[in-house]
Amino acid sequence: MIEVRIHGRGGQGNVVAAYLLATAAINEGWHAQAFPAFGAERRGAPVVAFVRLNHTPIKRRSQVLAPDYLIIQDEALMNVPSITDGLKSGGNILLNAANSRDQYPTENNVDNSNLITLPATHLAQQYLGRPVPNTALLSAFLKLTDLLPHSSLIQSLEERFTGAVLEKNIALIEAAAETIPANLWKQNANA
Amino acid sequence: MKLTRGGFAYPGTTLGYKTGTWRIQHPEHAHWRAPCHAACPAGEDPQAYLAALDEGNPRDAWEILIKVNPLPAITGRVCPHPCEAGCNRGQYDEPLAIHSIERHLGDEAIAHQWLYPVNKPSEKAPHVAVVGAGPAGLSAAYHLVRQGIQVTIFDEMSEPGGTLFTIPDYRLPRQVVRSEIERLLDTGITLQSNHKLGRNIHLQELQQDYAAIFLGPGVMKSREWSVDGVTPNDLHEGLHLLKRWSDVSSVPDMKSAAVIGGGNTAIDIARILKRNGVDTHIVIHSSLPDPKNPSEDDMRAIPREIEQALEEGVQIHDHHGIKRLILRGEKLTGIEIVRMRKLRNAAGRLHRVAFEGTESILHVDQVIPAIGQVIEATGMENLLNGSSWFKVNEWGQIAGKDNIYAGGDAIEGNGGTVTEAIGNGRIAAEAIAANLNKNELPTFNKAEPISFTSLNMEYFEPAPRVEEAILPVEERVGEAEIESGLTGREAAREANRCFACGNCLRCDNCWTLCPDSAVLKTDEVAFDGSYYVFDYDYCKGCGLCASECPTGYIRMLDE
Amino acid sequence: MKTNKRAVTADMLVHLRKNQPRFEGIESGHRACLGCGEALAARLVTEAAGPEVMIANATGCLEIFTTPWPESAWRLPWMHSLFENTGAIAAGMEAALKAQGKPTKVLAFGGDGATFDIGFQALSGMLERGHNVLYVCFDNEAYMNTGIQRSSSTPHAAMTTTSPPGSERMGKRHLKKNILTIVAAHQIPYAATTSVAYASDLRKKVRRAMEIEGPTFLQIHSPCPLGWGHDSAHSIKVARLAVQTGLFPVIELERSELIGSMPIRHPRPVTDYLKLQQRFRHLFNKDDARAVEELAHIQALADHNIKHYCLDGEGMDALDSDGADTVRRGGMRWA
Amino acid sequence: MLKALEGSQAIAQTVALCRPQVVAAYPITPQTHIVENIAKLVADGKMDCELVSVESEFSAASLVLGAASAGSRTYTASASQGILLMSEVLYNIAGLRVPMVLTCANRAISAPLSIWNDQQDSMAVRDAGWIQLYCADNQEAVDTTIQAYRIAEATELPVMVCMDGFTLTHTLEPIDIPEQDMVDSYLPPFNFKRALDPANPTSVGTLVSPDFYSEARHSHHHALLDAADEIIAADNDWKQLSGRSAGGLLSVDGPDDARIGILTLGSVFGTLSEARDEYTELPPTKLIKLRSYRPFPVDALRHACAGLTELIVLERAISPGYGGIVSAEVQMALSGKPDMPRIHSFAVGLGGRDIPLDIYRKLHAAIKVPEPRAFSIIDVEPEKLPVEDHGIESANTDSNQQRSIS
Repeated sequence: MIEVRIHGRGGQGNVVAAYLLATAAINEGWHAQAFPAFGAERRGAPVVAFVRLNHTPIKRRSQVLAPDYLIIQDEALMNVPSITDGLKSGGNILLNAANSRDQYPTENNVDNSNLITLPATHLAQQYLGRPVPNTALLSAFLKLTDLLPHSSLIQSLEERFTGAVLEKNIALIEAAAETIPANLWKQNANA
Repeated sequence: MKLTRGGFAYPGTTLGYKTGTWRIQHPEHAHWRAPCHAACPAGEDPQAYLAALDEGNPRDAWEILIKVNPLPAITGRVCPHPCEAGCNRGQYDEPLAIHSIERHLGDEAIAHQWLYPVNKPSEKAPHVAVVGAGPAGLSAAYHLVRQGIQVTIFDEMSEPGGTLFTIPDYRLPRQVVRSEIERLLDTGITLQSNHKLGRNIHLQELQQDYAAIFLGPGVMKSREWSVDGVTPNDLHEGLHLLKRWSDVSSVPDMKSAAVIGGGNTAIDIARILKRNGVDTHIVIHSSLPDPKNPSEDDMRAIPREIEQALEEGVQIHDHHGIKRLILRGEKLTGIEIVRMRKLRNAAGRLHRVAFEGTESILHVDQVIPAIGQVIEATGMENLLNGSSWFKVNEWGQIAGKDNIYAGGDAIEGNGGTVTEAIGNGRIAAEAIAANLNKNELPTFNKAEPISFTSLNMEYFEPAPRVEEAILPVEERVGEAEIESGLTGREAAREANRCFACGNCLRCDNCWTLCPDSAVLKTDEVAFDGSYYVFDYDYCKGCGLCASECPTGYIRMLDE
Repeated sequence: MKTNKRAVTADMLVHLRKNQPRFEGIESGHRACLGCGEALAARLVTEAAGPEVMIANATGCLEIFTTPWPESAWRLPWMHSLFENTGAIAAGMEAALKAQGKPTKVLAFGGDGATFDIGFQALSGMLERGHNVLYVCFDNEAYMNTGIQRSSSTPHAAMTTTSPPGSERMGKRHLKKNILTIVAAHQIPYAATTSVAYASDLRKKVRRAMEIEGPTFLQIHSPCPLGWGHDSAHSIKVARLAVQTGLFPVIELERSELIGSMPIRHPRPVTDYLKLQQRFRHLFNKDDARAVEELAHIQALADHNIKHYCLDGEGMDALDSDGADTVRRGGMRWA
Repeated sequence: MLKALEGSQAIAQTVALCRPQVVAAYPITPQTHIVENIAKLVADGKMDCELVSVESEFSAASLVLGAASAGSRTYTASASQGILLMSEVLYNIAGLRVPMVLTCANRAISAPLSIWNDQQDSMAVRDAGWIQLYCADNQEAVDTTIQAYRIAEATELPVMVCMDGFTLTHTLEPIDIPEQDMVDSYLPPFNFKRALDPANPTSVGTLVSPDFYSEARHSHHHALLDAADEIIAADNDWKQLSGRSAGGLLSVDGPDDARIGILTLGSVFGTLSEARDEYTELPPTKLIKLRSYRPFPVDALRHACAGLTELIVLERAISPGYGGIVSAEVQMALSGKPDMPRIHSFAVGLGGRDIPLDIYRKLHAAIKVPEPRAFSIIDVEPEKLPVEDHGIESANTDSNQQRSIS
């Protein structure tokens, strides 16, 4: 079972990101589960959502305490001390950050071995006109892990969005995928 | 019993629970006499015929009326209508114009030739003699016929009507009198005109030939009059003048006259004289009536007649009496009058007091006494025993005479109105019939009429009384009738003003306002003149219906 | 006088009752007190509304006295749920009938407690959502079912068991809530007051409301002999005086605008109304300055109503406070 | 076909399949998504009903009561404070024997305010006279919702479908939404025999005197007991059609020879089930999933407990001053049974406290005592207790330490 924890702020589409990922998986015949760490938070507050992906039915309802992956939608959240709590040894972090994956660890004095950055907000502004980084990050996540085909994300987007929003998001995820190396985390996925 | 699922209930099932058991008092329909009914000397129940008229049935109204009074076109014109004085509506806005409606119904009957619903008596029926074809005699004859009794009227005059023909045309057209009397006689009454008691016929004969006798001779003899024993030699007394006017439509030559008296005869004479260019005065001890403040000292004439006389220029010197006749030789040149007042003495009785120093002279060349009449006793001396009137019991039976009854002006205590005479005639007829048929004598409803305070005025609206059109003074010449009567529409509108005191107005108030639906509306089952029945199974006795009955027709009684 | 008390047979009565020339929504045998204004008002409403209705009835006297299982006084589909949810029950009925395509009109019945107080929210919701419901408030100005406690409809200075007069109090300290204006502020098509003393006005307003598609509201002043302390025979008289003094304005509002009122022909002094009722008896102690002041206050309230709602009559009017209850022979006026 | 659906979304679609004519909606977390989704279906013309957005839960319940009484199939949903606010109406609906379905998105009760999941809300209206069915996952919630209409309308009792708030309502997972034809063939059109009708004007909601109130209660109680058969039948019939059972009155999962049982209501079942797979070193354990809490399936429970020596009753609510609510009933249900297991009563996951797999291990540890301890909240953290109230929480902590502080 693969467990993902998505961190973000209210309004960044954190739960939607989790739902999109799980939907993509289910559409590919996986068993999946996505749910928010339910809160009363308002727009801007830190929020968390969880995704479980498995090839057999998932029965547990507990929160993801030891994720395989973290997707962090806001660079500033890295300052929250507990943000990486429970990340499995060998687990990876996908971070929405303006700096490149090379620059970020240096400037922020963190280990870069398991961290990939994506300027998702920048890309979202460019393609959507709005700072909603979630789909770009999902696209990058799939590219990195090769868990699910890129088309599955498009399909799950199609189930949720229509018209210009859908088209712009598809363009965004295409662009996001291009900036990310393929299959970098694939071994973890198969672990 | 089985519970229903969820405890639902079927419709209207509270009917199984008799809330009437809660009751400590219950409502009843209580027919009370309306004050108009109680006040009518003829015994009419005006609210009853007003109700029929209000419902749009004038003929029904007339038939209700003529059950009591066969001559409504006459009484509607000449009655002083005590009914209106009693009318509770007078305490709200203005009394009903009952006399106008009575007249209207009478006129309608004449115009449409409605007949009394009366069958001619069988020839085997008992036969009663009636003496006098005036209002009392005619009424007695009519009511006897209604009871199936044969009647022969003996009258000294050539034409029936008696005193009715002493009333001037402008008040009571002769044609009206003739129409009603003709219709009355047509019920099968035998009339023997020109039969004067004591001359053509005798009491003993009548006693032999008839099962009973009713005497309605009237009072056709003027009272003696003088001032300290003095009378002018050319004195005309009132009744005589009226008869002359009735017969030949003329009055003796005179320039000015003082009529003495305050009754209808005095007013009639004064107005006739006025119509003939005579400067006319009335001198009377009593007071001019004040409709707002009626008193026992008021002139006895009908107020509206007094009012019309004043309009026509008759001068009325009320609270005055004659102190002295001023004669030049035996010819009158004037009268000295003095201001008087009826005052109560220490014993509480009224007596007249003349106020010294209030004397004045009235220059008139005639003085006409109209102070009342008395019975002409010829042929009835044995019954009168020297009295001026017959002494009768409440059924009109002359004391000590089983089969002899009397009514009208000739009986003691009579008010001297046509209406009262009609009432006397009816009561006597009913008593005669009861005796002849060996039935119980009729009883009298002496209950107090329903008072104004027993009514609920919230349910009525002020509405102006309908007044008959009155000829302008300048057109009041000759015999032209002064009051024109009501149109059908006016009469109906007026009838609608009736409170129906003490009777069911069928207004639905009780039916509408009963919180327990314990008043049921019905045409078929109700009685006592109501249109509703109480369902005592459910009536809780709250009294709302009685409180809100507009006419006082419902009262609460303890269980 | 002869009594007709037992002159009519039981069979005749049964037949008669079945053939009354009006629709009787509430049958006899209910357990209302003697002279109950609410029982009368409710019957008049059902009479005018006719049989094609469904009723939601709040907890209260009306509910209790009409439906002691296994009996019911109602001849209409009727439901009592709770005290405070009548607006919502009625709204649900209406939604269901709408969904089923049925033309049945929904009526909601509540007392003043159920309407002014505890059920106010559900009423407001029903009005705001535009349900096609005629809500009728039988206003007897206190919680009568529980034994006369003050409600927000209880008039100023009235005595109830929870607003008793005493050395520190002169009955209810607060004013009667102006529910009609509040209700009308929902911009509903029709909101009116009427009084059980004016049955034809009441029925006319019910018929008017029945014709309107949308929420309508009728507040019916309904005296409670027990709670107000007046003779059971005087329920109508007392109700009429409430109108004639100006203390209970009879008005009509459409979309919150005053569009009609019953003018008062001859305004009566409020004491005429108050003195008939035990709930105001503490105001008639002439030695008590507070009583004198409260009477003046109540008169001022009446005067204010007359001015505020333009109740001053201009002469005689067939529909004014004196004319509106006029009767005629044959009962046509009540039709 | 399995679709990725959020629980609330699945419930909304399922409700639409049941063709309610009147739906009352009022927002309360975590139920809100259900009525939002219904509103969207209505707005998009995919659901034909009178959707009434009321002004309170009290009115929501009242409105569906009015509508059902007037002959319409209805639906509403609520949670937590909303359930408590409508509690008076819930009793009323049941007492009037009006069939309807309500979803309770289970949530804790204030105070302190908590928007998160436990089952205190539905437990608080345990005695309202409703059928209560608890769902372990969203598929069960879907299937139970459909069955609930059939059960309600067959028994003339209202049914509360309880699904854990957030844990199920906000969780997206693969769910099969049945075809409309299948639901139509399973669920006949609403035909409420006692519906109000001008042509047959009955009076509903009467005053019942002491002479008959006991009978009303008795019949209501027995109607609920008798409803067990319909609950089983409805589930069996649905299984025939869909191939899925939603769990009957209760279901048992685990080896027949297990001596330890854990009884749960709702979604914690799945977590324990996976934990059991994970902690293989622990003794064989039966998991008893109590679906029908009302009616309480005494016989089925006694049967399910055959062979057990230890029964853990794990609940998501508490009766303060007593402890376990369900456990008390289980105790009574099993009393007199010759081989009655020891009963251990715990609450867990109150107010949204996460229930990790580890709880399974803790439970096994907690029952290794000479005598079953009194009820405790198993995941309470004593060090967090307020100073003033420290002495209260003694069952789950070292008593000596407690004393020394107090």
